[in-house]
Amino acid sequence: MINFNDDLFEVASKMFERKQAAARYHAVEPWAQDLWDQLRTSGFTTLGRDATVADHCALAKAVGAYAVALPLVDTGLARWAAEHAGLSVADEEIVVCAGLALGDDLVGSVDASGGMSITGHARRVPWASRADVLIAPVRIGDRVRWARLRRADVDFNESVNLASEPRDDLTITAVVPTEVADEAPRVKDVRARGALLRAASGVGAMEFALNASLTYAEQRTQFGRPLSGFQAVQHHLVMMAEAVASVSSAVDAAVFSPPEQRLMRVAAAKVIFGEQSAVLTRLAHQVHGAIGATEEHPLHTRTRRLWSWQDEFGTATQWAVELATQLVFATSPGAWPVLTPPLTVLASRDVGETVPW
Amino acid sequence: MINFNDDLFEVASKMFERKQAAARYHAVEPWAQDLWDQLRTSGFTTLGRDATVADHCALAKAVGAYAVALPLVDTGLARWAAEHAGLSVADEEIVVCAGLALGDDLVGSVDASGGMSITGHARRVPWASRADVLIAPVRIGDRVRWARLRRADVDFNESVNLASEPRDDLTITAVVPTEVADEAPRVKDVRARGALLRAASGVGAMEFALNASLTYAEQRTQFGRPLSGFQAVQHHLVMMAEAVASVSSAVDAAVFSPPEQRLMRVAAAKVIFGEQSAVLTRLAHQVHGAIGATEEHPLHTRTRRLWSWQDEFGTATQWAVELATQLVFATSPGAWPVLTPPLTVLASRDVGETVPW
Amino acid sequence: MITFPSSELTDDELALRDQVRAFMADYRAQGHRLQLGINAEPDPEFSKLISRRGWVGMSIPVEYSGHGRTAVDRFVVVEEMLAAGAPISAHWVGDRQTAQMLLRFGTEAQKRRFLPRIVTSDVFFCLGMSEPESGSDLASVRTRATRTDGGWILNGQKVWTSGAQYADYAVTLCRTEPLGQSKHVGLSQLLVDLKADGVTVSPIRLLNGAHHFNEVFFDDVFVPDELLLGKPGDGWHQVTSELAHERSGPDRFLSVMPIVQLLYERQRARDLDLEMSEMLGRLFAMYMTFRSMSLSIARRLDAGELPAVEAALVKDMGTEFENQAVAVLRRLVNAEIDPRGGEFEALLADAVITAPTFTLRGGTNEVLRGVIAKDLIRNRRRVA
Amino acid sequence: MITFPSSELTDDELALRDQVRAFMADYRAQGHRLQLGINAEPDPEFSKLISRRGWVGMSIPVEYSGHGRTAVDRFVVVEEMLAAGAPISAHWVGDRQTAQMLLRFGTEAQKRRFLPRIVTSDVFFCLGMSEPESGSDLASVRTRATRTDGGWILNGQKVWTSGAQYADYAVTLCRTEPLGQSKHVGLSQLLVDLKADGVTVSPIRLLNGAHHFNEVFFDDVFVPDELLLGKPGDGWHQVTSELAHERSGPDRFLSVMPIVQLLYERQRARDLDLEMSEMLGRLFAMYMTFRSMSLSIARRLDAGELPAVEAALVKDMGTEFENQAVAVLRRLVNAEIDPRGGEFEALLADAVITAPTFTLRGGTNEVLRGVIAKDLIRNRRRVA
Repeated sequence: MINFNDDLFEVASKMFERKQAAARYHAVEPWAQDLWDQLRTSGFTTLGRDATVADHCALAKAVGAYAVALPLVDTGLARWAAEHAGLSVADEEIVVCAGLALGDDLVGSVDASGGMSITGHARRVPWASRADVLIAPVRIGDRVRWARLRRADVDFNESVNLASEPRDDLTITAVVPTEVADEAPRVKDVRARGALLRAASGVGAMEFALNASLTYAEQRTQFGRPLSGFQAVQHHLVMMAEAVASVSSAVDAAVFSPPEQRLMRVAAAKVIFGEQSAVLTRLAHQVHGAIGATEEHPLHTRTRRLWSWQDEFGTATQWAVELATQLVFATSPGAWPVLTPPLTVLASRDVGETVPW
Repeated sequence: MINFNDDLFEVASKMFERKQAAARYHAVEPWAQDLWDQLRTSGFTTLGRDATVADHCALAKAVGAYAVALPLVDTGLARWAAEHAGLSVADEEIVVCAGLALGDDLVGSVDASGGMSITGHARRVPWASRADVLIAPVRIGDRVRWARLRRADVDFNESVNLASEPRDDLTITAVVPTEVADEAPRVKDVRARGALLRAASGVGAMEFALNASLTYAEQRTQFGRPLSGFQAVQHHLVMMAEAVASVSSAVDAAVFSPPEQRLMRVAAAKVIFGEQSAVLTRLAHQVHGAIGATEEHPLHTRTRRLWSWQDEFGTATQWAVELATQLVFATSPGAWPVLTPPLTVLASRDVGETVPW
Repeated sequence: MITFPSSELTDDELALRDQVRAFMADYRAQGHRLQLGINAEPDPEFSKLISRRGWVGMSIPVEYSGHGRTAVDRFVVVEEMLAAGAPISAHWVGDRQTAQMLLRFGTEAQKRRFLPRIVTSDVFFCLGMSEPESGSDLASVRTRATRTDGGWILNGQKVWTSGAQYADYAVTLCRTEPLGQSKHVGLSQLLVDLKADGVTVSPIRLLNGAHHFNEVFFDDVFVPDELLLGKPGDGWHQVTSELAHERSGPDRFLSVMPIVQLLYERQRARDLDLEMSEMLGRLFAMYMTFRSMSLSIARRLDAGELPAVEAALVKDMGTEFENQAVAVLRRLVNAEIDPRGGEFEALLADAVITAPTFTLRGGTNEVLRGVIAKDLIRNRRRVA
Repeated sequence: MITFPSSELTDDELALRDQVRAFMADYRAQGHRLQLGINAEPDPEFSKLISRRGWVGMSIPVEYSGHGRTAVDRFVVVEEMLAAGAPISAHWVGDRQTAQMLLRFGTEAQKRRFLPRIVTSDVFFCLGMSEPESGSDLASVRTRATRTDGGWILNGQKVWTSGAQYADYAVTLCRTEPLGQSKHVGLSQLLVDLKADGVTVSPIRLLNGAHHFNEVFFDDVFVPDELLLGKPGDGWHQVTSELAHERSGPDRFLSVMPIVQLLYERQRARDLDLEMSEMLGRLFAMYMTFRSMSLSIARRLDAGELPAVEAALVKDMGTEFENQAVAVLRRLVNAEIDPRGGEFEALLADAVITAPTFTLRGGTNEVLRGVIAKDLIRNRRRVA
């Protein structure tokens, strides 16, 4: 629907499509080392601050469209953050962000000789067990800094999300970071960008589910006519198209947002994604009937991701609360002016991104 | 659907139907003195503790089915309460309960000579401006007692609900009650009974709306076939039938409840009524199209009542909270055992009715 | 594919918005009560007032005394007006639809005669589309015009004609040729002078007592040739090609924004509890998104496209959302609503009662979904 | 009219409930994990265990070694089992449907042969209804049996046959006469021994990896005459007349009750915040109401009625509710769900993934609504 960066989306999609065809998979899973190597050669694994948020979202969308079980999106997020923070990451390293979940707490302490060590825990870190390097926000006194850790130094409790993508709990005990930098970008900005990337991946997965449903409804006959001839099925398809259109539009609006509206638009996109993808997944399965709920059918490779991505980097509820917190304040000129702000309304409030988008 | 007391429902319905036919009304409104007189002759205006809750609900259902704009339900509730409290109400008097709304506060004080006077306010009292007598719970020290007041002694701010039924705000200033009695029945039980009666009226109004929609869908053609031939319309009708069936069943379960489950079943009935009547009203109007939203069409005489009755004697949200408060407690054996309690589970808790149902 | 490429307002558009916003703040400060979208009471004086500001007939070219501005400029004005609860219904039909229709299909004489007066709010239009038995099936109209010397003789009946009680002309869809194989052939639109002999307007009151709609009866009404819109037989094409203008606007999702505004004003100085935050946040997210989608359509109109399916999608989804928004507001209020209470309660009461009409006006949502589904399936077939 | 007269459990029924409840409390205390409704892993041992308690084949008459109890007694047992997350799927089909079908349509020999073994969980059944191209349109089956000496030769293929991997017999709907004008004519049901030559069972894994369903292939399978259910050609009547048994049960609204139970256990000692109270209260109200409606149907079954439309209504509404309940639970959890987390999280994860199947099993909800609508309209016509 909206590709943020059409060219990049197309190039990535072609690579994923070839892989799927070769592997006779409906989705690119499980771990495909050959594809990862190919992505590295093409520069997709090292997208960082040199790429725009539109580029990152285009790639994320392709990952969702093809259900690519590789940490392409999360390593992109971490590289972007690390490069802005000034932490070094080698081209061949897989790096992910830890410590972005609510409740995570990593504390750094400095010993007498000036050496730093980090202790704490981080929950549900995406792809941590597959990473070479982790970067994480660490509390040192009343400041937050970004630290770079070797994955090998960290204890894991491996788990997964509803789509079996790695989401690992970390226990960090007196680990010496390989590098430390100031908090730039802010943790909230990295989390917001993560939320947006999940929604962008969601658009890809939702489009797949809509197209698969349209195809199925056309091909499958029941009571002597194609499913797409039934008004109830047509209405299901329309509600799915509405879901795709609204999430796609909300993500697009966030990607191309003026700086002072970025955080509110990301919040809105994640809320809309959460609500509308829930509608879409339900209807996609309803249209497909029992066949769509089987392991062999590709539908679940997208719907299971959608069910998890809805909640990752903050649930729709959490982002709705965040959005209201941003937009309701005592000195506000009113509801409509904060929803459609002239520059002056939000500029004074701490709602903008401070680093390049 | 379920009439609680079929005979009483039928008799009342016939009277309402004749009146509607004579007046060429689609609903019995505005105030119809002749009908009131006839109802009095038949004993319907003096239904009190002699009648069961099933009788009261049957009458309430008929009132809803025919959109009867007379205080039959509310005077029945007040008579039942007054008779249990031992307050006297003459046969010809119209009596209603005041002071049942959340936040209402009426305070009685006793002067040196032992005379009592009452001061305070009561919001949205049904039909107060049409009543001769009010009965109300009054706070005297740390006790609550029922007082009987002359309507003429009370100041009014007349208002209405969404169906233009009188719902008046009262200001009471040093009014001497004509009679005072102990708090029996408890205020919470009277409010619960009021809630149940609204839901019972709701069943009548919902059945009307369903039947009107079925008839319209059969008679009205569009794109060359009856509306009832469209799958989308059929699904609307089914959801409406589901709404009617569930509310009807929930009210019935409350009416015929074992004593210790009454309050929880009333709560459930009011919750289900609130949720399902919202579904039904929306679909009834959708099926009827523009014609159903005109003043001339009878549909709104029921849907506007339903929109108000949902909230009267407590909203669905308030009753949901009340239900959870009844059923979630530290010593509880679990969710299922409180939803389907053996006698022992609830008997120890203050959830039962203390007066005859 | 159904697409909604996003865009931002330009600095000029933002400046226009600031002007309208300031104007409406002023207007409200004078004590005018907020109203609900196109359900507002018509107020010809208000229409004239904003005409003088240049905010009616904005996209009419300068050669017809218009302002030669864009569909987006109009979008900016309209969304500000609706969000601020302005009474825009008097000029609504002429501004939104009739002007576009005259521009695309009208004769030069018709453009010169009517467009300047639309711009000044000196002429108001209403639409004679639906008929007692036609409903959303517009093509089944029975009102017919037969040829006579120098014009047409019109007979028939229209319903749901909003504003006929004060409008000057009704754009009337009628059959000008006998019904043949296709009911879409042989239809035309006449601009019928509502003061002409043989026209009777009879009010239809809504369930809240409001008078928006009318029945209009035509009894041997003479309509001169110069009031036939475009060519005879073009009626169906004219009607359907304007749907993108009719359906995509902010009026399809902003009707209850004034109530949100009032709630917001009550809340902004308080601590928000979690439930209130969550519900407001969800509403905000929807408003932001519908606004993006609707703006996207306005941009495409300016690019010469007619994204009718996208417009239908916004209307279906937006009006369903308006109903949900009313439900959310009720849940937040969580008490009986007093229709004679303060401005907030009175507006909410009106919204509860009129919300069912949101999904019926301008084609029921069931019909819209049929349009969208057909497009989805057709496009799928093209790809496959 | 679609009616659900309410009723209460009698003292005897309450006593039965207490027994089952105590049994299940004990069972859980032994460390068995809760499971989700009829999606539970089949556990023949559990089936045998409760058979010994007299809780399988309850309504089978004593003359066939059953317990001669009522549909309500069975309802009481089943709802306790489901609410407690018991693994009831092994005996489920035989207990719910096949026993009823044998009683109503079976030959005396069939009753004597199968009913006692259903009661002891020594024979398990599955249903061969759907076919690859038939879906909810059961009557369009292509599996056919042709007459042979002393029986039938069966060829064809079934899908969505749950439990075929451990069941002994598949009750198989097939065509025994050539397709004529009505596709409902000429169908029969065969009790096919799944160990017979020519039968192949092949698993269909669900999206969560679970193995409930199978494809079953029949390749010249010989089915002796004594395993034809009732009379040839009665298949359609047999299938449709059992729908009230199939559709109304507590399995249609209690699937996620074990998760509510676990949430409740976490909450009961805490102060409930308002949002949690409201959402729990709404869930409770729905559970109470569905339970009343389902019990009402069981009473009517005991009275000899077959309230098929009421059953369809409960199934449609109940399974939609189950989906909403999952959404509410997710909203209350308000965090990522760890499928390898504790019992609560693991069950919730499973519910999220399998919820879409709730509205598909046993006839999609779209099909059920068609059935209900037809009845509503027919009854309306009768009254009018």
